[in-house]
Amino acid sequence: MSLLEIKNVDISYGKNLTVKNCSLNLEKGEICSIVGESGSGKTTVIRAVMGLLPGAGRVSAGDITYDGIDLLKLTHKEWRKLRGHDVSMIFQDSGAMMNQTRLIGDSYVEYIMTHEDISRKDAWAKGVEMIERMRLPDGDRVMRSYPFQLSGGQRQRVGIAMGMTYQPKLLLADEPTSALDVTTQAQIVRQFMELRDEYGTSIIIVTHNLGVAAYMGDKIVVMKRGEVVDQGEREYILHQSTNPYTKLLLDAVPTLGGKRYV
Amino acid sequence: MFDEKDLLIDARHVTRRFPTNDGRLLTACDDINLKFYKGKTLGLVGESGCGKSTFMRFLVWLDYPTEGEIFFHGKDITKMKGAELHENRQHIQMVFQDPSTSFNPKMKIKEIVCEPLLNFNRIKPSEMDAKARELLELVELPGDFADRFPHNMSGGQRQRVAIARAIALEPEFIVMDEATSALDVSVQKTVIELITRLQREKNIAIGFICHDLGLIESFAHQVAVMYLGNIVEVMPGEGLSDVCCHPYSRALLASVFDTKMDFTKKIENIKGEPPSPLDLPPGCPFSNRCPHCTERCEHEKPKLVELTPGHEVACHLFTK
Amino acid sequence: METKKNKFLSNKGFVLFSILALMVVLVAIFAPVLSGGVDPTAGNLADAIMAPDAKHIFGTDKMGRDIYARVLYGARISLVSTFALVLTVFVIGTALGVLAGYFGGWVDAVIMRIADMMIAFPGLVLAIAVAGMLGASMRNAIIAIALVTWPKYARMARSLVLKVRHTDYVYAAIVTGSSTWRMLWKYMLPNTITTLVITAATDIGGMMMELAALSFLGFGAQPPTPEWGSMLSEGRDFIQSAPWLMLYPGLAIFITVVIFNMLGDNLRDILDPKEE
Amino acid sequence: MNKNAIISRLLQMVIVLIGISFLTFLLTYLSPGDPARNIFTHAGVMPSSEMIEEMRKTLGLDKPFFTQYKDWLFNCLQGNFGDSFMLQKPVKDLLLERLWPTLKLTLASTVLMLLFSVPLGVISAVNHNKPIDYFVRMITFFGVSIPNFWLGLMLILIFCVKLGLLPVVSSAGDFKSLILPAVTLAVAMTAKYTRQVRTAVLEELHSDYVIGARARGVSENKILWGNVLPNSLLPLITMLGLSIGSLLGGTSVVEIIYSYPGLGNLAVSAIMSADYFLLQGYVLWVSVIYMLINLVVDISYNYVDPRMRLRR
Amino acid sequence: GGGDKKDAPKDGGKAAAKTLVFGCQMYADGGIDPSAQTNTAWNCSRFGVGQTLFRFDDNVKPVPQLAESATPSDGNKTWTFKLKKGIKFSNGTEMTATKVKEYLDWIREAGKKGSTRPQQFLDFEAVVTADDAAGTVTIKSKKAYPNMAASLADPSMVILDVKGSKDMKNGAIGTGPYMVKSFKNQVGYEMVANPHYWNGKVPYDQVKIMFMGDASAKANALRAGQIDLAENIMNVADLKALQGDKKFTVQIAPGTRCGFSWMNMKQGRPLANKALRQAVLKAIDYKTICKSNTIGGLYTPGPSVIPSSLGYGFDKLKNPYEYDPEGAKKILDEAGIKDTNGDGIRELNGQNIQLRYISYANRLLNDFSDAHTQYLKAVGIGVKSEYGSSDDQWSKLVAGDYDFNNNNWNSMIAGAPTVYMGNWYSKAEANYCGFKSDTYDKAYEELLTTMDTKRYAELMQTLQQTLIDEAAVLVDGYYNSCIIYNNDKVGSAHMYPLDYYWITDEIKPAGAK
Ligand SMILES: Nc1ncnc2c1ncn2[C@@H]1O[C@H](COP(=O)(O)OP(=O)(O)OP(=O)(O)O)[C@@H](O)[C@H]1O
Ligand SMILES: Nc1ncnc2c1ncn2[C@@H]1O[C@H](COP(=O)(O)OP(=O)(O)OP(=O)(O)O)[C@@H](O)[C@H]1O
Ligand SMILES: [Mg+2]
Ligand SMILES: [Mg+2]
Repeated sequence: MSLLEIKNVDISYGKNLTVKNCSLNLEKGEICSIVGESGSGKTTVIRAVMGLLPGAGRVSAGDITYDGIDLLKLTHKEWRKLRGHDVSMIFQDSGAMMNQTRLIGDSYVEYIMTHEDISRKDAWAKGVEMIERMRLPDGDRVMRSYPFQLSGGQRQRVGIAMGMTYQPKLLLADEPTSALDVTTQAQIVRQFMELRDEYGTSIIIVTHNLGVAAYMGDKIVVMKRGEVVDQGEREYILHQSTNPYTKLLLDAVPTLGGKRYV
Repeated sequence: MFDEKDLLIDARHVTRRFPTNDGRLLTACDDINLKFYKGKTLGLVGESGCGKSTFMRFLVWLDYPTEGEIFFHGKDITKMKGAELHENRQHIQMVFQDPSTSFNPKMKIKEIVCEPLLNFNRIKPSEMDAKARELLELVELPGDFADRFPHNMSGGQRQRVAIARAIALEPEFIVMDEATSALDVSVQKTVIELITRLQREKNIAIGFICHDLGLIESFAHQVAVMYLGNIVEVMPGEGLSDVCCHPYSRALLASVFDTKMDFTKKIENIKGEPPSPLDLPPGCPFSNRCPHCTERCEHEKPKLVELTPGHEVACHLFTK
Repeated sequence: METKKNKFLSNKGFVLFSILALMVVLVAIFAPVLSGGVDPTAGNLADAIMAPDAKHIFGTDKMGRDIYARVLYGARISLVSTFALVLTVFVIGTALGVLAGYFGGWVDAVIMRIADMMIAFPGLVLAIAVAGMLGASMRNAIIAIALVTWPKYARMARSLVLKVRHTDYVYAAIVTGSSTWRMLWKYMLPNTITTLVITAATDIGGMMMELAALSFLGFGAQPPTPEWGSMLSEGRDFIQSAPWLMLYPGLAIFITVVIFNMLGDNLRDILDPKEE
Repeated sequence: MNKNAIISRLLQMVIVLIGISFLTFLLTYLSPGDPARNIFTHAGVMPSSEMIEEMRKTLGLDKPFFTQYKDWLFNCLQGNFGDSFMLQKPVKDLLLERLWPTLKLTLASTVLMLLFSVPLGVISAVNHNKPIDYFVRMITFFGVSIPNFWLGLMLILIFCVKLGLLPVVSSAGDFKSLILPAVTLAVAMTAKYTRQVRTAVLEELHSDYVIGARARGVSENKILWGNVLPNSLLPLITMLGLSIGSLLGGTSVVEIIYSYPGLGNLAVSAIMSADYFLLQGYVLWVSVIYMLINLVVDISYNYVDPRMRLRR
Repeated sequence: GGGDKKDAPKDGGKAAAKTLVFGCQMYADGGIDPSAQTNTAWNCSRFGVGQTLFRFDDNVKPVPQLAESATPSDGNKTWTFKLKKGIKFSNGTEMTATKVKEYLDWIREAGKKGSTRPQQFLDFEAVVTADDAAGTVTIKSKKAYPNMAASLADPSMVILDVKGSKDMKNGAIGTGPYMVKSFKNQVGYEMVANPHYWNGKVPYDQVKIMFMGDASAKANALRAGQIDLAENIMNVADLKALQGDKKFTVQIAPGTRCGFSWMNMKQGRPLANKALRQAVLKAIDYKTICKSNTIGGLYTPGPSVIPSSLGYGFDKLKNPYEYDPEGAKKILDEAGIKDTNGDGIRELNGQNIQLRYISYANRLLNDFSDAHTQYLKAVGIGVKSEYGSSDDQWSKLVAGDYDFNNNNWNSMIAGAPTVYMGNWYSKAEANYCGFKSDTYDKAYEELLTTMDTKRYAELMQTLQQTLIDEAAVLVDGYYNSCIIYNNDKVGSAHMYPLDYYWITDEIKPAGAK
């Protein structure tokens, strides 16, 4: 049985059917990259997995099962246990997903203390440890900072640290590197890879960057206008797929030493 | 490498400092020298906040340098004012990064693309419809788009409109500030193709700001790498990955992911963060992150030196 | 355009309060008809302070004038003066705010310092000082309140302008050689209008009350002008013995203000989707 | 806010104050009344023209405008705001005497307002578009639409005259006499702030960090009380400063209705009797206090909100 | 409610301190220094602190108070006052002739700084000598005083212990029934009975004086029981309601004040036209106005500028201008003042009549003006009202910038109408309306010099009738002062025509004899 199974899922915002008949399987320890044009529903799909569709969004058909649990039938309480513990999510800008007026440490401690019955001091120490594990020097200083005091790369690493606190089985990442400089992006990508290698975490990563998707993903899913148009192993997608959209995309990726226009 | 006869814009010792609220100075551009040639593209790459936009904005009179001169046809454009400035605006246009924010949402496409022409009385308002169609067709858009509003169009289409607006006055030079980074790769490709085609047809010089070395390599004639307000390397666009040698340029190169790379290769990356532009290091701006940093680098700022024609680098590793 | 119309019509609250507001306007317009031709300023002291009856359904005031007619005519004064006031501050505030925001530098500094000054001025005191200088009248009350209210609009317009002042599309327009006048007219102004219209609409009620308050203090409309605030002030002495003198004009202000406040609020909901 | 910013704010304040003082002086100067004559008429005396002339001389009113202004401003800077014609006392003493009652009234109504508006606003926002939300919004509409001069009179009629619970005249300035004026002022403010709190809480509820917290499994209660509410109250601080300021200059109507011995009451009678020095002093004082309050509020806001405190 | 419960022990009995709570308007800043302002001098007398040698009775005649008698000699230039015996100030100091001289000398000196202008009542040059043994004070002046007892009855001439009063402003020491215990700015006074009072036992142990803003506040406070006694509720509706209420007694005294509108008769002004003035007077039903729900009870109607109650021959006056709108129209028609353009307004010299009516909010003046306007409109005379502050009204009066200018004046300055009648004397500065009549001027000049009371009365008669005949003044009516009390608390109180006396020893608690 796969860790995560998305079967024929339809997602709508109010009356608009945004994602149609989406299916996706993820094994333990596997990384899946989702690529596709802007607005094609990538974020929507992983938000649906998290049970956090914004506004009037809801899953209108299909099943999502995680580790044998039907996610669509969970109560609020069960969700709270799962979220942040078994399943974590990392956003495009992790800094923005934290209360700007509280210290990172406070948000972190609040988070740890919802999942674990430990003292504030221990929770703090745990936070420091996790942050330092993400190769941010001086975790205590980071904990004592406000989100906006850190650079984008640092914030993203704090986000990853938080996401990895309970070594989730499943990590959902929505464009975790799009807001970063190329050099920082490389650092973050590297860190993701290490997570999988160390903890065996399964990851779904949404990205615009086909290079990143290809580098990270064991599996690549291509979406277009709310539909999964192509998916498969990396090698298949890169070299064997006959899907015209996939081909169009791959063809458009500029490569070093590749085609020149002038 | 380029014919000096074709020299269009010559920026000399351009420096820009912004006073901050607490009375300190932020150096966004630090003694920059760059040359732009007719019909050629100069790609400017570098990390976010390194001063790329700040520099390009001087060329379109959206800002003025604190020091230095910028010659356009031999005249210093940083001193232009009033009518002279207005006249010269026709020759230098700009395409902005985000196609969704670079139009007045309340204006129709035809008003947008014809605005420059109307501003310089090149057409009468009655000729707007025809002219708009013509311009739209030039950027491979259906002429009917003239009556749409920008929000009814896709990102790629909007960026074409932006290009149409920029070339409407037939300028000699266009600044493109990350003109394609908000677009999907497939759309990006078509836009780049369009730009290069128009450049060839109209012999336009382009200053193109970009993050992506892979992309810039594919169409720039020369590439300048900027770091913390300094130009650290200038090199020809073609075969860039072979000649580039500044440690920062190499780091940029190593950060490029593409679909043809070796996926088993571990990513090499540089450590740390760039220093704050509020207090620049006395030596090489890259010294705190450079794997080859020596004591000299920490104290002495390297100057751009020419390695081969068209290839300059500012690094002590390459000065004897 | 089509969708916009629908947006207005599909908002039930807006439709309801538009109709009510229209009714208030109609009352003002047709006051002479609705009052049955009774002159609101004419009266006979012999009939002074009569409780409501068949002849004077709202009773009479201390000069023996018909309160019903006075309340109806009061709508005229209130509406006309409030609209004049709102329009004045809207135009002045927007114009100055746009200039300050667009030009920045010393233009901004001068305009905003003056605005600061007027804001720090106790509003009522200025109003009364103006009344003292120019004499107490509705027109001068309008001038006075306008003097202390325009900064609010100016600040708002300025901040809206600043929001777009540094956007790409404004820079793009400058780069394409647009004249300053065009920048202001085509880019800055349209960008402020919606928000300011909403503000003006929601301010109508409040300004109506401020004008009434000034009249209440005797610095606005002068008797025998039928103005609600001054009617209240006249009726104040009779609060115990002849409550109808205060009741009807009070209700008139209250109802009208509620209607315009509600209308403004609904308009905000429609024009400014952010809010809800 | 750092030292430089505060200093520049203070400098701006000085400029604005000079402007205000000039404007005030100009306005009163241009007023048609003649203070010299008023001194006599106020005391029920019909002065002869020689008496008026003499009085003008002693008051310095015969000097040119700018000299008068300069003298006055110079005196003000030394803490001498002149004497009130009407009350024949130094303006400074009069204002000092009235300042505290007005501040007390302002603070009392502000506290009342906060006591009601915060819970109401939160309830309304949390139950967005449910009946209770509509109900609260309805109430707030009535609140902002009742003219306070009418409300005040009605309250007097009910609580003082009919029920005899509270004093009709609040001149004693004790606790009992503070109740009705404070309530009258608080009603409209409460209504206004309830709406503000509601909007702010709604806005915060839609911000990204709420989604972030949910994604981390944090409970809704913690999100609301620990994060959303404190954040949504932040912008209220600035508003509060502005309101307190405008209350200081705007309590006149209520003070008059209740015969409350505050600044507003004093100001109106100063105007009625063309007591120019008193009026000028009042305007200057209120402006200074208003600006100081706003400065303090801004500084504290900058302090409370780390985004303001720590960003460049 | 009522009274001050905290101060009054509930056990009743003899030990209960009797307290009176009095609500009044705060004039000036509530001070009682007679040298400061007219109003503070009045306060001193009104609050029962200071008393004068003579005081005015119900007929506005000076009657002995602290003095027994006043004797003129030397052609009314020297006056000898004999003081009553055994009078003490509230601090126990005896009121000797020297003390009286001390005060009279002090007030003329100290009064120079204030606005009281004590020289109106006692010449600066007058020499005061005291004879303690005889208990007499003699005043020698270069000027003749028709009745110096009346002059010295002005509140500024209250006899205070100058040396004993440490704080003249709020703690002057006088001979009145009550003395100041404490003063609170804007709030009022706490007074206690004067233990050394000369005229019998002081009825109350304590008097609380509360300052209150407007008329309805006083009425409401009375009803709410916050106060026991109030002065002058200038609001007919409240007054009538209180009159109708068995719980309260309303005492109205015909006063010395006259409300009247100046008519501007200066050259070029419409009202220079006598026919127009006559029509104006005929068009206005002044009796109905004074009877109406709005004004009734607060003003007594009458055509003369001297209140009917003052005994200056009101009954003998003839008024040719009783209310007669048809008559008014006839006069206008005959004078050629007709409405030719059919807009309902008559024209004078080819121009629509648009008279400017200046008024201000004091003692119902605005209501009178409104009423006049209504009546004038009915006969085709256009009026435009301009209501502003008293200051505004006054400056327009002096500048002659008006057609009607409404005000309310005390006709009995120093107990006689001499000063007041000067308003129509053509050579007086105070003639603000441009009235000129030789008969009037002649009579007035004689009025100024005569010392004969009978002749004075005859002259007054002439002056009044002249004004009526010339249609020179539009009289509103005579303002009545009043005092209102709660019958449960107060047994008796008295209002005098001249409202110098509010708190007196005549105010007694309910049930007391
Ligand atoms: N809260 C919402 N309410 C209504 N529609 C929404 C909402 N969020 C997203 N949508 C719509 O759903 C579609 C899919 O959006 P989604 O954010 O999943 O796209 P995406 O693939 O993540 O795009 P991007 O690459 O730009 O992030 C879009 O058309 C978007 O307009
Ligand atoms: N008007 C300004 N006032 C103060 N600082 C400024 C201003 N404009 C730019 N800066 C600062 O100057 C530096 C360079 O900015 P610039 O926008 O040129 O960077 P960039 O290289 O274009 O970055 P990006 O790739 O993110 O667009 C930044 O640190 C920025 O914060
Ligand atoms: Mg997305
Ligand atoms: Mg940039």
